[in-house]
Amino acid sequence: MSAPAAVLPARGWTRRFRANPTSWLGVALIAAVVLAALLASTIWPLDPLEQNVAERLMAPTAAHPLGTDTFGRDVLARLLHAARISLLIGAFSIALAMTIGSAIGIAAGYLGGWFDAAVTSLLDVLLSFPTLLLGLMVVAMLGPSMGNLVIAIAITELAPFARVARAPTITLKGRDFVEAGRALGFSDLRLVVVHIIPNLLSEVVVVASLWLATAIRTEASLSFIGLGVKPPTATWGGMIREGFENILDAPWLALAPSLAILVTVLGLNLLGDGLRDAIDPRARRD
Amino acid sequence: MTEPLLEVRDLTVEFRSGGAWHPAVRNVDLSIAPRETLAVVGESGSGKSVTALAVMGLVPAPAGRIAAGSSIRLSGRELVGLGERELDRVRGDRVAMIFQEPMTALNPTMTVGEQVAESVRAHRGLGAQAARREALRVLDLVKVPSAARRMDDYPHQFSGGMRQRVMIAMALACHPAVLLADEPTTALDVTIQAQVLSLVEDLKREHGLGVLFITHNLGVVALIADRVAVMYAGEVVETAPAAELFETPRHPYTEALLASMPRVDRDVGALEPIQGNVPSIREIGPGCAFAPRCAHAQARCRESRPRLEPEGAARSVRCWLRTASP
Amino acid sequence: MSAKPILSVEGLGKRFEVGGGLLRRPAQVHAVVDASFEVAERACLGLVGESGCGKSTLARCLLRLVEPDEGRIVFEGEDVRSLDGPALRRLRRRMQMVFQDPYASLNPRRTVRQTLAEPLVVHGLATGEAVDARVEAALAEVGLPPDSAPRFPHEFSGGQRQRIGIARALVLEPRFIVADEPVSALDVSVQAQVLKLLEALRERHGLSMLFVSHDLGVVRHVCDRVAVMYLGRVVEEAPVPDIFDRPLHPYTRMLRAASPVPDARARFSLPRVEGEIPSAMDPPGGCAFHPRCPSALARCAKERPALADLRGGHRVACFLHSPEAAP
Amino acid sequence: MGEFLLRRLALAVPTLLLAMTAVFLLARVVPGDPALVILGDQATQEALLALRVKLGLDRPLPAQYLDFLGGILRGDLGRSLITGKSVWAEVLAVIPYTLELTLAAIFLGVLFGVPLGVYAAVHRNALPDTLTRLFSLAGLSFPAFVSAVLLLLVFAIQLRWFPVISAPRAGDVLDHLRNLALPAANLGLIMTAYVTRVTRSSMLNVLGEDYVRTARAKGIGRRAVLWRHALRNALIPVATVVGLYLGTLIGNSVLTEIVFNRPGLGKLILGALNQRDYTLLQGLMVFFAGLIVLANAATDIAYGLIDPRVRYR
Repeated sequence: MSAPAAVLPARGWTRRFRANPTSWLGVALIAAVVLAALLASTIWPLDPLEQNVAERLMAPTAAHPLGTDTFGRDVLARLLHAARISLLIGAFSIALAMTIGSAIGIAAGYLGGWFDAAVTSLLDVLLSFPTLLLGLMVVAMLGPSMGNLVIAIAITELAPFARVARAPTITLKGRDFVEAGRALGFSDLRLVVVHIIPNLLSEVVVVASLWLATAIRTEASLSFIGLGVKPPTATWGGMIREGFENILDAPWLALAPSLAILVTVLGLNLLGDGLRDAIDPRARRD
Repeated sequence: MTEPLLEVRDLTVEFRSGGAWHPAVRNVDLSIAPRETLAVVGESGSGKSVTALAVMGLVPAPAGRIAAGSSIRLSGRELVGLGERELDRVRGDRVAMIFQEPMTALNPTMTVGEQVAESVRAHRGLGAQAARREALRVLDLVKVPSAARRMDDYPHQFSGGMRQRVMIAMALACHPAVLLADEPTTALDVTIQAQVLSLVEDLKREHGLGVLFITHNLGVVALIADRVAVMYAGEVVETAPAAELFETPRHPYTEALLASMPRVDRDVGALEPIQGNVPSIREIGPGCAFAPRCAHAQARCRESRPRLEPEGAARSVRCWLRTASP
Repeated sequence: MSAKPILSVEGLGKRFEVGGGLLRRPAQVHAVVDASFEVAERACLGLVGESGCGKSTLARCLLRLVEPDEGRIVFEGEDVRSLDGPALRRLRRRMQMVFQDPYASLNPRRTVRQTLAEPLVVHGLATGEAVDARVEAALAEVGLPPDSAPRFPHEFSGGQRQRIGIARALVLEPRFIVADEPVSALDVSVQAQVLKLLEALRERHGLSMLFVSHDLGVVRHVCDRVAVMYLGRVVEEAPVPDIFDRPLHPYTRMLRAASPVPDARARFSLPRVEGEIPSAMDPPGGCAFHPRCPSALARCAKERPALADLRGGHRVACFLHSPEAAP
Repeated sequence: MGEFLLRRLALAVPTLLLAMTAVFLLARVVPGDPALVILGDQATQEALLALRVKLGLDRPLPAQYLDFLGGILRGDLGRSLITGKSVWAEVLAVIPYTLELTLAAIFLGVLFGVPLGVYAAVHRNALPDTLTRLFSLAGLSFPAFVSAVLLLLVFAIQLRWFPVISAPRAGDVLDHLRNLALPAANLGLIMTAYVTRVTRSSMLNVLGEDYVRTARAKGIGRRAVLWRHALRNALIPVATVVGLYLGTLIGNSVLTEIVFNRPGLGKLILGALNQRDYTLLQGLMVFFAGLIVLANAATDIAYGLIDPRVRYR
């Protein structure tokens, strides 16, 4: 009397997601950040690059609600525009890492044998390697630019995606419905594309939302170290770095971008967590 | 008749699903005498496992609960309503349980000896050495070969049949009055099943146990049961001494079940399947739960629920067709 | 043997390597050793044995879902092991499989229509409306309502899912069905429905079948002949009445005696079963059954009896019954 | 057990080779000329050529690869371009600081994280669980340098409880601890958040296992079941995941060291980056790769100690 074996995409996950208040908090935070990034110039029409030496390091006022930095630039405007950069770099690098990483993971899981063994041990190394150092190394080699930053962050996140895609591929490959497909004369390509990928997509997407948070963190860290997008373009990490240099005189400079990162990353984590709790069959055990 | 060891009266267990409570077990009455094996037979969703968990006080809260008015008496003592601490003193001591999957039911990171000794230590307050000696004695009792050497092994080093023996050893370590066995042989091969069944039978006879044996296999029932309770959709639909049940099944469900079973001992000709599917606990109507699949169902069967009525001295049946006719 | 066989298997063998790693030699498991049998046209051969005896592996070898290591498989005059690419695909049109677990054998993200239509499209057997027509016909044949087509597997009960699995195997109009424990995951009351369905379909389409099961009762009901496997080898093969009422091999007898019967007179007629099933990684020498055999002879520990033909198509690998049958 | 240990260590060898190869490839095959990166756009052709010869970049790739591996086999990680000291010397000079910091973080993380995770799992979906989850998620959402900056702002600059620059005087234990406190708290907080999370989900899985029910059926009290049966099994995945987290931990300690201006591997790396000390950077990568592979092996061995199934496989 076997209980219905939990099939990967659990039914009714949208209902469970909606029933979880913390997922809603995540949605709200992310929506706020995305809107702020999209409507940056509308919300606060000051130029983030305009310098005004006379007004440098000013504490928050009505004209500059978050104060000004060492060059007298408006911090709020910079904060809003930096959101675009962070989200763009995060999104692009995740898209890249997800596509390539999942492809590697699916191939390794499906083909098995020595190929899988080689890929797995490579992934283990890559996975345990300090993300930040890896990114650092890549950017140091390639030179800092937005494209290179995207590549560097994507490289640091290939392994998690490959790993996440590989495990269910192996499970699914052993499932009777894939075996039935082979017995029905379906090609490997068809089995992978029609029968395996749709069943693991939800898991990959969940991981994507969690790793998007990490990507944004990595980007900020690299900018903080000075390997991010080149100044004067505003980034959160870069702003914290500048604020940090003046931390004794103008502590608010570091505070605002710190909170921005926190809100974004927390929002993404809440969202991803909510998604995973809703989808992951293990989390559903009551 | 001797005083029953275990007496279950009007047991109803409910589970929460989609915001409402649904009964998985409804008004179940059972009793077990010393040296008696009561087989509870039913298909998936019949509520047989939940009944056993309720006796153990292990209905998972807060998703499930035992409804008010239910009574479970063990050697005359009421178990429903006891606190966790009091239940802990009864569980594993006066009443013990073995489960279907001997693989997952044993802790993988504790040696077999430790796991058996653990119950003795908990209930008898023995020291480590004494508990270990006791564990060895019980492992020998359930015929684990070279138990003295093997008691320091881990469960994954045992075969399925041996693991089930270990489970039985754990259950019997404190000489319980009642043993609940929840499909203990379903995961085993038939030859190993035969060994485990004989072991349970021997232990029952030697120690005067009362055994509640849950299974879905009528063949197993025939081998081990003194009396049988047939469950369907959370209810007991028929109880009878084993010999009489197979000879003259009274409930249409029992009858249909026997007619739909292919047999190893003779050619049965055409099988007569029961139409439809086992209902889920959420879709049971006001009438007899079996009515939608019953070949003899009448209007009344769909409208109101029959009671479990005694038939003769030792039998009872829950069916309008039986109770209505003289 | 009766008529001309649709399938004949000779000396089939399959080894798996398990464990192993960098500093460890993998252990070899002989999942199937030297299996030979035939299935006659329109007949049903049962394959029984306990877990780990290799019956499922053997079944999968026939369709080359598992690649056999040695032996010959001839299906409708064609050497199955030499087929590749399109020829293998054509084979799988004529030989189909029904799986054990009705929950795992259907893709949860595909509707019943998609599941049934896919094989037709892949094999180019139908296009456009013809596909729908054949899907509907297949549903009707397995006793499911036409409105099942747009629904997903999780909306069905176990028995209904198994019907969908059977329909999927049937849309290609195969000649041979390999059924791997098709009813053992089902409730008793539903099991008979599916068995009856298989029976009817065999009749209607003149199918031949290999029926793998651990349940002797089911096998007795469904099959014409039965092969009993123990630790990778066929130890006895005979027509159903012989196997069940006059079993010769001590293992078959033990299996038969241990299989419970719903009859109260059977109470405590339990056989004294000796020992456990040995690990397939390290099978006993000689006759693999000798450590558990109540009537083992001295030679059973040293020599392995070959599968010898007795009268009436009864084959058995045991020195008690064919003393001359040394390897 | 001895055999298991040997086997696991032997398994580390090919992984190590793979990791080294990855470092090598990253350093050589990545587009861009290291010499150009080091010297900048204004460098003369001669200077570039000279540097390439000095770095061995003029030789064919396979030869470079063999040289590289040969060096590692001899335990030679190369020399710094700037200071001329061996990479080992540079590493050994600062590693006590980093080691101290990392160990403190792991200690704090396990000390607080495991009980918190167990607590949350037992009170699943109740308020304390939700709060614990929010806390751990927030802890994980802070990039290490953000929390470091915030800690610095509050405790060093506003409250002045701890020094702003964390450079301890030699020999003074109290001063040493005062200097360690903030950086360790920063990493420990993140680690706690992480361990809490992993412990909670692992514990939830284990609490649903059949053997937990068996233990309850034996009449073992709830508390004993929790600690004796559930926790030990729940810690198995926790150990693995904490081992895997080492990489992130090192990254975080780099950022923390920078913010607190504390000596350690982090500042060494940053210095190498800023000065374009290409050979030091490569040597450090090799060092880290080796460290990580060994740490992974150690994790697996620890795993084997807790889980008998792994040992006997």
